[in-house]
Amino acid sequence: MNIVVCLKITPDPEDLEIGPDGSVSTTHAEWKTGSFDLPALEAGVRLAEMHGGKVIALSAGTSQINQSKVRKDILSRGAEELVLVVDDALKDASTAETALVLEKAIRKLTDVQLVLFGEGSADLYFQQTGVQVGERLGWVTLNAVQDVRLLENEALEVQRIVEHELQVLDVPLPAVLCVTSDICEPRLASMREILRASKKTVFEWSLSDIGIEGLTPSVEIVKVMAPPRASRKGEMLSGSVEEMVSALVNNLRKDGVL
Amino acid sequence: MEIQRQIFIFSEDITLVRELIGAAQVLAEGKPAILSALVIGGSTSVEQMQNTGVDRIYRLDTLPPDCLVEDIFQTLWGITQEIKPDYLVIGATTAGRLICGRLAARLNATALTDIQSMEFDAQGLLIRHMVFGGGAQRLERPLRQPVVMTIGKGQFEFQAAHSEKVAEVIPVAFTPPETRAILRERRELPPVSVNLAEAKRVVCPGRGIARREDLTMVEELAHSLGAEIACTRPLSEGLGWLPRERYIGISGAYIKADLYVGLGVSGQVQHTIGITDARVVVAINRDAEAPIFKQADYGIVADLYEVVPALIDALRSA
Amino acid sequence: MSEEKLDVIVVGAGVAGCSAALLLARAGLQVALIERGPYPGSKNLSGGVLYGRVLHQIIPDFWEQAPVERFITNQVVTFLTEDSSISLDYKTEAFSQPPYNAFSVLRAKFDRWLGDQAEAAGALLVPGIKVDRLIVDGEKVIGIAAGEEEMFADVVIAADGANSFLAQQAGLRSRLPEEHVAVGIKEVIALPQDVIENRFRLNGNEGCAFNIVGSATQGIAGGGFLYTNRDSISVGLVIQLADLIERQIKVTEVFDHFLQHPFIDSLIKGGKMMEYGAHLVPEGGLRMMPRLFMDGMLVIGDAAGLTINNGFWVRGMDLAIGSAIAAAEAVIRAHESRDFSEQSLALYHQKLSESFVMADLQTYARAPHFMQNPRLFNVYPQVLRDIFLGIYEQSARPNQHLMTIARRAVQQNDLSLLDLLKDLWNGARAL
Amino acid sequence: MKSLSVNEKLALNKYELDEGHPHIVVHQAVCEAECKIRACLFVCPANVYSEQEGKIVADWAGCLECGTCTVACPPQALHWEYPRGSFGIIYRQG
Repeated sequence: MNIVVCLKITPDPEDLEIGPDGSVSTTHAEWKTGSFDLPALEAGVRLAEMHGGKVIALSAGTSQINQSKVRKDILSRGAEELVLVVDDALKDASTAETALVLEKAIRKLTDVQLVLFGEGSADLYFQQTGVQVGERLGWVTLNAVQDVRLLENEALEVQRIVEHELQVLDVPLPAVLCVTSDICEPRLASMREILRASKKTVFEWSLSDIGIEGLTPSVEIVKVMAPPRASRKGEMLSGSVEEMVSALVNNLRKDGVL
Repeated sequence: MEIQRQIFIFSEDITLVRELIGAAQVLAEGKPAILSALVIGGSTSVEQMQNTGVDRIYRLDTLPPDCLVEDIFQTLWGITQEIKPDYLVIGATTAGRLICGRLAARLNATALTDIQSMEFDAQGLLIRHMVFGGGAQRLERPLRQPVVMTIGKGQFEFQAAHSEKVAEVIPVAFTPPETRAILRERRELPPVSVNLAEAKRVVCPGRGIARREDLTMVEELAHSLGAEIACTRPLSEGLGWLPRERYIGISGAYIKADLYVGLGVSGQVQHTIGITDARVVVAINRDAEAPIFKQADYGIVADLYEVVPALIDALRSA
Repeated sequence: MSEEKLDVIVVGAGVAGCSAALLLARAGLQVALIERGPYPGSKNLSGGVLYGRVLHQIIPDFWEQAPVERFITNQVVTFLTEDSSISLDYKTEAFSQPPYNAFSVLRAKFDRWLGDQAEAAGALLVPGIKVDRLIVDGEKVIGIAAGEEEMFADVVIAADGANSFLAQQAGLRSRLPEEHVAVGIKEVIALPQDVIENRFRLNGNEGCAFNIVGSATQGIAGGGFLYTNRDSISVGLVIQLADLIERQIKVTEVFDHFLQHPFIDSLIKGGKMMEYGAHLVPEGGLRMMPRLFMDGMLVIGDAAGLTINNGFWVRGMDLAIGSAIAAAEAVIRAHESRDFSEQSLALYHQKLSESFVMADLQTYARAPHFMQNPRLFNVYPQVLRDIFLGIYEQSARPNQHLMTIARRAVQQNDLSLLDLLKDLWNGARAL
Repeated sequence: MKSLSVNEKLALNKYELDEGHPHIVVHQAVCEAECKIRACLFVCPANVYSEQEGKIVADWAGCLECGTCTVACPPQALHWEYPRGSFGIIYRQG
C-alpha cells in the first residue's frame, strides 16, 4: 500500500518581516516544510511501518522548494521517496491550481491507496487543498482527522473531532484524509535516517511531465499588508504604585470592562 | 432584463446562517439577486429562515443516521446544477470547509476561505483574509466564476430584511454520494478547556515573569478578574510554561476580549497581532522602552511584582 | 548505515569542519560532516573578516560564487577615549583585485555555502544532530555517539569550536582557563547599501574594517570591531574574560556603553538591529594549544585554539582552513597506509608547523600576553588623545614644541618612561 | 541608534525552543560553597542568570550558547551542554 503525504514547503512565518510602511516581506525567510504537515508525514510513516507499504512525500511549488536541506529533512523523517513538482508558474498558486497539480501527480504514481494532508499550510492555512484533491480524485475525503487505524478488511477506522463531537467512521480505500496536528508528535530525524536520506530518490517533475500545459490562476493577489493596527489611547499612568493601580481600576470601570 | 445575481448560502450551524445572509447582502450589491439557501431539518428551521430576505429555501428533511452532514454534498451539487449560482457562501465549520473544497473542485471554481471583509470595485469582487498565521492580510480578486467561499462567525452582520417576502420552499431528497464513510459512533465531547477566542478577559505573562512559581501570582490576578490566562510565544516573550493552546499571536489564538492585561510582555509583533481586536489593552512592564506601550490603552512602567499584588488588593476591596 | 565504518567523521560544520570534509571528499574518502545546528553556520558567529587567500588555494576564485559581503580595502586601528578617537586609517587599491586579501562575511550565510560545497564534493552532511560523546577503545578513538546512535570511523576530526567538549573528553585539553578566552558580543545592524557606501566612503563592493582599542571596553582588556557588510554593519566587542571577571562589570552594559560612544554611534546611526549574538574567542595562542592529535582523532580550528589577535587584526577563519588542509593531508596519508595511530597522525602537526598557521602562532606568541597589558586600554589612548589635543589646539597662546606636548602627555597620565620603553620593546617583539 | 534592552535584543533572534529540555542546570550547593563573586551574573551576554532570594536562576531559553559561563563558573556549579540537535539559537546572520 503506497501512502502519499502532501507537504507544502513555504517561507517560515516566524521569519516574516513587517516594514514600517506595513509592507510584508519573506525575502530573508528560511524555506521549510510546513509545521502542520509534519504530523501528517509522521502518521503516514507509522501506518506504513505497522502495515507495510511505502510513504511517498509529494510537494509542488517554485524552484525555491527544491533545496537540499528541505529534501533531506523530509527524507530523514521516514518518507522513502520524494516527488517535487517544480515550476515557477506555481508562484503564489491558489488552492485550485495546487489541487489540480497534486491530483495529476498522484494519478501518475502507482498503487496509491491513501493520501494524507496536514490541517493547513503554514503560510496560508486555507485548509482547502486537501479536500479539493480528494474531490478531484473522486475518493472518500475527510478533514479534521484525529486518528487513523488500518482494519483487516483493507478499510480504515478513522476518528474525527468536528466542533464538540467525536466521530468514529469506517472509511473505504482509497481515501484522502486531512489530519490535525495532534494526531501524533513528529519524530526528530536520527543520524542514521539523515545519512540514509541522501541515498533516497527524489523525482523532479515539471507541469508537462504530469500532463499540464498551463495554469490559469483562479485568484489575483492584489496586495499583502500588515493587518490594520487598532488605535490605542497610549495613556501612561504615573505616581506611586497604589496611585497608578487605583487610576487603572477607575479607568477600566469607566470603560465598562471591569 | 438584467440577469439576476444568484447567491446560494448553507451552514448546518443555524446561528451562522444569519451572518451568511449578511454576507450575501453585500454580494448582492443592492442589485436584484436571488438568494437561495439549503436547510436541513423540519418546518421549525424553515420557519426561522422565512422573512430574512431569502427568496428560495431548499428543504432537506433528515439525514440517515450513519451519514455525515458533509454527505449532503451530492444534494448540494444537484441544486447548483439547477440554479447556476454566482456565489456559494458556506459557513466556516469543519463540515463547511470540506463542502466548500469539494464544490470548488467539482465546479472548477475559485475557493476563498475565512473571508473577513468584501467590497466591489470597477472590476468586481475584492475580498480580504489573513495569511501567515495572522501575520499579514491579503487583498484578493477571484478570477473565475462561480466563487465558493467560507465565512466564519463575527465577520458579517445580518440586517433584518425590510420586505415581507415569503420564501418559496422547495423540498429536496437526500442523494447519498457514491462512496462514503460510514459513521459508526458519535459522542459529544466536553467543551475545550480554554477558548481564548471567546474569553472576555485575558491576563498574559511575558518575559518579565522570572520564575514558573510566580505564575501563582498571575493565577490569583486572573481569578480576581475572572480572566483566562494566555501567554506569548515561548521564547520571544515567555518560557513555554503554559500549553500551546494558550499562545496569543502568529499560529496561536486571536482574542476579542474586552480586557487584556500584559504582565512583563515586551510586545513583539508576532504576539501583539493577536490582541489587535481586544477592546482595552493594559501593559505593565519595567522597561519604559517596551514596544507594547505604543499598543496599549493604559501603560504602567513599574515592577510587576509590586503592581500585581496591589492590583489584586484593589480588585478585592472594590 | 552506522554498523559499517566511515573513513572519517568530522564533528562541527564551521569553516574548519567544512573545509576538511570538502578536501577529504575530494580525495574520495567516505566522510560524514555532523552539525548540531539545523544548517552549517546556524551556530557560528565571527566578527566577520576572512583573510581569503588560503581558501582561494582550495576553492579558486571562491568569491565569485560564495556569499561574501565586501572585500576589505580599508583597515583602521582606532584608539578611543571618552571624548576622542585617534585612528590609523590605511586604505589601499592593492587589496581591491583578486585574489582579494580579506572579505567581511556573515557566518550563517558563508558557512552554509561552504557546507554545500563539501556536500557537493561527496561529504555526507548530517545537520541537526548533536554529538554527545566519543567512543574510545583503550587509547584509540573509534567513533562518536549521538544519543543512543553510534557511528564508527577510522578517524574523528573534532572541529566543534572553542568550547570543544570532544577535545576535553579525549583528554587532549583540560577545561579552558579564564585567562585564555575572551567573550565576543556582536550585533548585526541593517543599513541601506548606499548609506554604508557614503558613510564609509566606499565604492562598489569595497569594505572597511575597524579594530578599536581603549575606552571601547572601559579599560577592560579587549577590543571592539566594526566591519561593513553589503547592507549591514557587524559591530561588537571581544573582552578578555579574566579581566572582566576581576572588574565585575556587566558585559552587556560594557557593550551598550561601547555602542553609545559618539564614534561608534555616528557609524551605526539610523540602523535597525537585526541579530544579537555571542561567541567564545580562544585568545591563549600557543600557550593554550591542546595536544592536537591522538590515536584515531585530530583537533582543528577554534577547537585547537587557532586564533590570533594582535590589535591590528583578528584572525581565526584562515587559520582554521589552514589547519583543515594540514589535517586532510595527514588523514589521506593515514588512509592510504591504513595506519591511524598517533605516530601516523602526527603528520598533521608536522604539516601545521610547516604552514603559515604555526609560523604565525610563533610569530605572535607574545601577543596574547602583550594584549593583556592594561596600559594599552587606558593609558596609551589617553596619551595619544592629549598629544593630538596639544598639537591641534590653538588657544591664542604660543604653541608648545611637539616634544613638550608629548612629555607633558606622558606625565599627565603618570606613564613612566621605563614602562613606555618596556611596552615599546615588548610590542615590537610581540608584533 | 535607539538602545534596546537585552530582552528586546534576544526577542529579535530566532530560536527553536526545546520545551521541557533545559540545557542548563544550576547546582545551588556548589554555587554557595565555591563561588563568591557570582561571575555568571555579569559575564553572560544574554543575562541568562539572575539572582532571586539568594538562589541563582537560569532563564535558559534565551541562551546564545557561547559557553562563557562554563569557563567563568566553578567547575561543578553548572551542568551545561549544548541544546539537543537543531534546537536553541539559530543565527541567520552570524
